Amino acid sequence: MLKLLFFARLREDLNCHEETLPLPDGIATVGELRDHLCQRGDNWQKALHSTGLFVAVEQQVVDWETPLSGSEEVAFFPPVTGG
Amino acid sequence: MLKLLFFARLREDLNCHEETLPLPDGIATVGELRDHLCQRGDNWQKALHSTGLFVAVEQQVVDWETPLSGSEEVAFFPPVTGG
Amino acid sequence: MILVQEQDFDLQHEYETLRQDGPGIGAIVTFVGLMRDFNDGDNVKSLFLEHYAGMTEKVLANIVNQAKERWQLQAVRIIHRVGELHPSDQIVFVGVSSAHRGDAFAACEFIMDFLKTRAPFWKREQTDQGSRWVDARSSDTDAAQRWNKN
Amino acid sequence: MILVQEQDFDLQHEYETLRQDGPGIGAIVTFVGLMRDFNDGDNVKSLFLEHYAGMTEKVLANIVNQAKERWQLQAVRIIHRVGELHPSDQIVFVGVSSAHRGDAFAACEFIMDFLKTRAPFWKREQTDQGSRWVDARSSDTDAAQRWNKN
Repeated sequence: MLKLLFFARLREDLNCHEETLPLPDGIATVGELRDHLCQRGDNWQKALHSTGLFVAVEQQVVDWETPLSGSEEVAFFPPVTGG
Repeated sequence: MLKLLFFARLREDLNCHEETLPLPDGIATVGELRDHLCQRGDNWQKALHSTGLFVAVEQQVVDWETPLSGSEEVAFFPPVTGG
Repeated sequence: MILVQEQDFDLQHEYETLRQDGPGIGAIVTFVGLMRDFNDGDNVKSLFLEHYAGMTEKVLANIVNQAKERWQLQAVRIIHRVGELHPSDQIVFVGVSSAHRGDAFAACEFIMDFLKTRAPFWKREQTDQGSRWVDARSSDTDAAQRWNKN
Repeated sequence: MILVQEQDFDLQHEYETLRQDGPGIGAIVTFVGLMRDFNDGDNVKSLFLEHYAGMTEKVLANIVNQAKERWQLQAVRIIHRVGELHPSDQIVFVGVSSAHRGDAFAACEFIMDFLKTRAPFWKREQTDQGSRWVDARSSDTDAAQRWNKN
């Protein structure tokens, strides 16, 4: 199972902090996972294409080409603003 | 009267921290004062030509062309090493 | 030492711990980030700091390792608070000890610049106009990118 | 606030004073210089710090004014000790508060770099080989000259 996490503005816009999901058929990369999630509706489409969106796999920021095997922790979040 | 001050290694090499001196005849600049003091002996000649020597008039670092009127505080000291 | 915590911290305690490392230390630089009472022209009454537990600590450890590869450092301590904060509250501490002041200054600023742009913290602020997520600043991105030039 | 004094200082007290300036402060950077137990390959047992009373304070005030012209600063505090010191003793404190961290970091380092090369302090150290005046370092001159480039 994939563990999906959403933080900050994304968490609010999607009304979802965490969910688990089996790797959908035909999805092999982080970018394809994003496209798949965007089909859930306009708020998903908008949130997952927001400016400066980050995606982390296993708590490490990666690019959209990164492959998924189906048992990772995948987090989506906006630009960070700590400090 | 001029008030002359010597610090750190200079103070030790000249065995002098402070002295007062009327402006000698024919001395119009800080550089000329240095040349005048160097006539006092080899230790003065050596100390007042040591590497990186600073001279301050009225507690402000100046160059050797700076004019003297005869009532200033003139300090000679080696490169600083605080902090 | 890296801590992410709700409770406040004590500069003196962090400083004394850094100083105890011994008489080879010549310089200790500390940074404390404090909550300001204004942002983007509005009064800010409170701040809520969210973070990605687990990843935060990994990112900070990675930044510290990069700093230690780049400069000669004795020790580094980082504390970042999360949860609800109010104006003048301490938010973040970074302390660096080194034999040399140049290394301590550079490493401390480097760590803050990368913390600001890489560590997964997010601020939501409560202003007179309501609640809003704080936007990332391009000046922070620029500050972090400076370090690539050398 | 600029102090040249024999007695030790307390980082926490200096920090709290800087912090009291109000909720517009976003960043406080502090530097403490400590006495190391080695220099140029020799063990150093003690240090005597001589200075040019009167001129020292003027030079430091001038450095602070230059920093305030160059960066947006809230407050600056400097303490430099004189007299006899021992390994691990605190020698110098510089603390800077600002709305912005970049300004606080730059000003604090600028002040230290110019203090090192302009303020009339001299160190005499007692080593196992006897007593000697500490030589100025070209690395300090280089550090100060960097600031002319910008």
